[in-house]
Amino acid sequence: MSAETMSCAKALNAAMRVALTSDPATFLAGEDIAVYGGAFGVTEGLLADFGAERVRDTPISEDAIVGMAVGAAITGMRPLIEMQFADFVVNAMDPLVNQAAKLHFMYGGNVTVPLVLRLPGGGGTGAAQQHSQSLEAWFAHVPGLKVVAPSTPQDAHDLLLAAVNDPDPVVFVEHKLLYREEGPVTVRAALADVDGGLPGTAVRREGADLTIVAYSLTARKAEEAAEALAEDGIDATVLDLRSLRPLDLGPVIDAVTRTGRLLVAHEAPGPVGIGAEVVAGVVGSRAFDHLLSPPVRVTGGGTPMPYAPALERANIPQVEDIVAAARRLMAEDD
Amino acid sequence: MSAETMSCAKALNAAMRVALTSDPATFLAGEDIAVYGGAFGVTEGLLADFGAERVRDTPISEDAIVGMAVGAAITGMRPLIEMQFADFVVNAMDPLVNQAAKLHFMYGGNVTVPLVLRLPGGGGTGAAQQHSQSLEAWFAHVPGLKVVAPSTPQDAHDLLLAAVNDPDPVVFVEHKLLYREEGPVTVRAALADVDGGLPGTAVRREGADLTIVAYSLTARKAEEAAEALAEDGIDATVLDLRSLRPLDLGPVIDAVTRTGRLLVAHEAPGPVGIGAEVVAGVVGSRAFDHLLSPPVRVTGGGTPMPYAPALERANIPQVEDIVAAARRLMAEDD
Amino acid sequence: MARLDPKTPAGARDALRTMWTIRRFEEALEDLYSRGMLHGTNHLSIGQEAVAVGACGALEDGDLITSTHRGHGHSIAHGGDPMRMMAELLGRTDGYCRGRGGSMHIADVASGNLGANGIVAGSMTIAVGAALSMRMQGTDAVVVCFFGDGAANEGSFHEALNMAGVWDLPVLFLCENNQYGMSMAQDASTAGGSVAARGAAYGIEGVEVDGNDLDAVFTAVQAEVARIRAGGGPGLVEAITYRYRGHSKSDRNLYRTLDEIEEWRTERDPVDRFEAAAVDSGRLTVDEVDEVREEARAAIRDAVGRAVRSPEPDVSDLVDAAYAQVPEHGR
Amino acid sequence: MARLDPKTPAGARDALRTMWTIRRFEEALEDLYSRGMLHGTNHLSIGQEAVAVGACGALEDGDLITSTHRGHGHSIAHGGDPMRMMAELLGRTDGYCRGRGGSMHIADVASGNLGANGIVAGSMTIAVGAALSMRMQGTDAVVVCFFGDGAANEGSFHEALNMAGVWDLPVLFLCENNQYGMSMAQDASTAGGSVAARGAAYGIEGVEVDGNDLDAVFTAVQAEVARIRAGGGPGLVEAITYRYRGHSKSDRNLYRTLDEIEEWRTERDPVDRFEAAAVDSGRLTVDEVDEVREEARAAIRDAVGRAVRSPEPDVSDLVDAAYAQVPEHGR
Ligand SMILES: Cc1ncc(C[n+]2csc(CCOP(=O)(O)OP(=O)(O)O)c2C)c(N)n1
Ligand SMILES: Cc1ncc(C[n+]2csc(CCOP(=O)(O)OP(=O)(O)O)c2C)c(N)n1
Ligand SMILES: [Mg+2]
Ligand SMILES: [Mg+2]
Repeated sequence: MSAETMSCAKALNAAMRVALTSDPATFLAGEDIAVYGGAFGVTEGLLADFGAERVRDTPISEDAIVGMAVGAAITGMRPLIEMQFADFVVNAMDPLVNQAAKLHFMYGGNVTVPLVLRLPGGGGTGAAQQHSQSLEAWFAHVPGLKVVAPSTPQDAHDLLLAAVNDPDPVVFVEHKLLYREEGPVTVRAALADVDGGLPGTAVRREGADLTIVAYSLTARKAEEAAEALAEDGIDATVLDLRSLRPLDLGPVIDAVTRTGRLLVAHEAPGPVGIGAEVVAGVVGSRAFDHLLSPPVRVTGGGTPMPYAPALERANIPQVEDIVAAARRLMAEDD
Repeated sequence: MSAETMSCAKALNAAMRVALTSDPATFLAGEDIAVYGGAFGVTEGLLADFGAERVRDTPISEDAIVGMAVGAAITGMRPLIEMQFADFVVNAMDPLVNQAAKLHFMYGGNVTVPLVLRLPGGGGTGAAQQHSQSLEAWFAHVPGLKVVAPSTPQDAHDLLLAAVNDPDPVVFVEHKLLYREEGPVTVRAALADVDGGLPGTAVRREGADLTIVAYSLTARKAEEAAEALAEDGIDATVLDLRSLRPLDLGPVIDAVTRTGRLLVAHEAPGPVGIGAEVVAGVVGSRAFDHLLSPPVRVTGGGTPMPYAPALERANIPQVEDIVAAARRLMAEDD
Repeated sequence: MARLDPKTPAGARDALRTMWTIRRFEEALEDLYSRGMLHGTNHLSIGQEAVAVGACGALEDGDLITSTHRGHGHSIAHGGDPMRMMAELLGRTDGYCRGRGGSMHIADVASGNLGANGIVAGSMTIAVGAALSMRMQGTDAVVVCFFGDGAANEGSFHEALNMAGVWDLPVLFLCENNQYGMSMAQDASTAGGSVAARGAAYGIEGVEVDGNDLDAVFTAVQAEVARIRAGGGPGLVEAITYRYRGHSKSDRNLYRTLDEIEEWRTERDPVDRFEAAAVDSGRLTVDEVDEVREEARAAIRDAVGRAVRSPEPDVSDLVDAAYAQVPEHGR
Repeated sequence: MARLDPKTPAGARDALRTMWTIRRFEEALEDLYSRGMLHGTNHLSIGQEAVAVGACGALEDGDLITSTHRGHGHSIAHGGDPMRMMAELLGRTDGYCRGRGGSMHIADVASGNLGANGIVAGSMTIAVGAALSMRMQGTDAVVVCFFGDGAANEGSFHEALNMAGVWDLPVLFLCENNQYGMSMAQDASTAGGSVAARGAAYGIEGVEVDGNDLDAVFTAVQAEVARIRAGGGPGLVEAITYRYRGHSKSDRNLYRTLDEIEEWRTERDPVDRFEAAAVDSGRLTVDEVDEVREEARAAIRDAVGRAVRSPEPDVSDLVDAAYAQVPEHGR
């Protein structure tokens, strides 16, 4: 199939359509996903085409939504769940962390828990403290969970299908500001067309001077930052992690070995975030001997997400923050 | 007052007694803490001395327990909550993360949320996947929460009093295997006797060859490991973090600057754990230029905590694991 | 004594003015939003004014409320200053939260508004703690906990009512049943159908009331609050009402008919009904009603005018702001 | 057709044998524990046998159960192999979970035991999902969800019953009310007092039954399961019973009197009662009763004998074991 231009929201929608069409064990559930089409319109039109049994509006009961998905997953279904905002997953941590993540191991390998939990997160929409969080670091810390975070429409599409195919519980991190971002997408014909397992780190740009690592919306910002840096004659490699657990560090280590400099950026808070893991993983590797200067993190979340636009903006890493940090990093060993 | 020998459990109990005696705004609540004396006996005897109004048995309702504490804290009380096992905090993530952590900032600085949440965690008791977790990394990731993790009876006592004094919500990490560990404790006479704020990193041992950083039970193991290493002529500095958020990295950076080698150990899973933050913080500091070899992490949690004793042991860093990793680290640049 | 008594002319005037103030406040927001001056989203309570005003009017000084994402009406009815609320929505330093919180987080703890909350049912357990706190401190204050019909399906609802029940706490759970969650009709989301009837599960006798009848809300809440204040244990009131606007800004009303909305607006509007009742019963004259309307309009015009002149916060405001006290080693 | 019919001699024999098997299994655990051969903790169901056996006996092949931390009885009653259970408790490779899960996590999904659960109320929402799954797959299976009286105060209880209610799912929530949580008396923890009565909040007619009367449990569950299988929507049964042993190993019984325990043991023991009833009604002779007891004792002796010879797992067992499939880049 040839590529068409579509938004991330549409690419996700198309992936759900593929899943629902090609596997009768799949179904969708979540708050306001059916009649309303989802708080961000991602599931629009699916009720009409697949019916209320497979596209299920739920009560406002996050614990039951995810617990229900666990029960369905261990008995032969493949639930695809939308948490209306990532922030509400706090109400479903037991089924996610104590159940979904553990059952395969805990029950001796005798069950699988093939569920996908979509988490629309991130700030920049003026929704403030309780509707703007990026909580992926928690899930990447939990053995038994997989965590992915696409940044392009094609990846959104393919990773969602790969996640549905996966026998393990997958936390699918979405950034609300990506939904309207457009790009070329080749829509897959069937679930089976995406069968390579969950993909790892993607190289978005190759450059000799420094390595910028990011994921989700911030990966797009990193690409923009690299363009700006190129105008200054600074040539950056940009890597998009895509999978946060397992973390595909190989390409990061390769790139840092070449460039000698590492900058990791994400919107989630810095302390004990994905950036810490990337830095620790890289300096604990053979890349250690090639490092020219201390790895740098550019992160958000110094405070809970503020409402006022100027404060909110300051609490989220922007393109210029990445550019400035990269410049400082380059200057350090001049 | 002079020191007496007591266990961590008793030192915590004594701290609660001090708090209840010296501040009428304090009260305790939790599952089976009153009549039963707590699943681990930490609150034993307090019901008899302070009565059922201030030492409250609760229904099995973790969400309401912590939410109740938030409501009490913002209206003038200082609740001291026991989560029966750290693992059950998954049911209270909304009041803890979306409410307690955020209210001070979110409501414009006009309220404080002085609550303490005690989390008995960790493995080694044969309690398996759902009763053995070390979840502190999550909380250290959340702006608005403070996280402390004592390893000695005196620290258990003093940190709990400091936590009660603190105007912010404090997650108080306890390791179940520490409860019976004994040490000298000077019992404070009143809350006001611990008024320096939450303390930071403690130096447990000074050595020139490498720096071992740990916290909670693993800090005790690190000390033992250092003794074993000393017999080999390897002289380790051992640092006990005590506070995980804010993280007191100054002493770690100083030590690594001197020793050139860093090993971080904890029982929680490695990926996106406290160890990652320590490594990333150190390599991002002036210590970078003094590093002789790649920092190393020794962690647990490769799988959910297994039940069978041999498997459980293998999933938790033991003294000999720290020793072996330290030896490898020393050998690396020989 | 209750803050207002709508059965008296003065009380009726206060109640009507407050209802109009809420409506004008929400309309002003719509206007600002359409002019691109508001960011984020907000949840308007137009159509539900009688619940907030009737309930808060039945409270006494020292009583507390907890509120929801749809909380502007609660805040105003509890005595909040529309200028400071508007400043908050505009993200200005004079806002109740210094512009940090926005629509879903307006709080004024000092005056007993423990806060709006962006988490559905998120304030229900907080209300329980506040009630315990009031009792432990020896006050006879009552906490009114507003929540929506959708919130009644959250686990927090259950744990909150149970804990309040076993501890006999002075808290009134007040459900604003506006028939829908975000899009889900209450009867599709709520097994058993009735929120008030759920009280029985906790030994609480639930009370259902016409939430568009201010006098009825006032009377029901006043009776419950008196019972609770006297040590009778927690209460549960379900006020049946309706929201005219979409759930939030992105709503296309796919889940209900325009006829349904129209019927509620024309047949059961709480402001219209109270005006008619007040005039019918001789509490207010038609002229007084017109006056009150004008007062509310002027008050909101004035509030907006002052709010837009409030300064924007500076990013330096964020330094150490997540904590009340940062230890030396944390700086 | 139900798996056993205790009203027939053969069914009575089966039921009694299973009750004794459970009791002997638990006693064997106490013995192993006191000899230092068991690590961790465990929660014994001695005194509650009639609930597990009566309820599981009323099920048909293909029906599912979810269980709790106090789940040995459920597992045996649902057809679990005591040898594999014992091997699990000993942490051996022949255990149901290969020694990874231990007492609180015995599961045999293939045979319809979706698992014990260390989280109070943790399996309630899982049961809802399994029921949905069964319906979507076109089976007429029913899921029985065991839970304790203490679990009825968790938010998960509420969300599970509500969701099952609005979706009309084939799940029977079966409360084993043994009067206490870990130490908290049910009436001190549970506002309203009755779990069965909470069904009304979800449009479910709760049924209370004497949980120490096997015939009564069987009859009540059989009726509910039949109603549910026919599409009647979820059910709720509260079986009143009692645990003789401490909550777990560390319990000093501070929250109840020895007299109370003694009274239940001597006056209302479910095994004694069923033996008497079976003999009285002519279903079993006294000799048969003795035989059955001996069969159970022998079965457990044999199970323990084989379980202790099962190999211990090797730590290599942990490699990649958290996942069913590890991507190349994750190795
Ligand atoms: C825990 C949680 N789940 C979901 C949401 C998203 N959400 C916000 S309001 C709302 C509907 C709430 O319905 P109801 O309680 O009836 O209040 P109403 O909006 O009708 O006033 C939803 C689903 C949320 N904010 N928090
Ligand atoms: C979420 C959670 N909270 C608390 C516990 C600790 N705990 C284990 S069993 C138990 C008592 C449960 O009481 P009940 O549901 O009546 O079951 P019973 O033990 O009486 O069989 C408690 C508090 C837990 N395992 N999970
Ligand atoms: Mg509503
Ligand atoms: Mg019980």
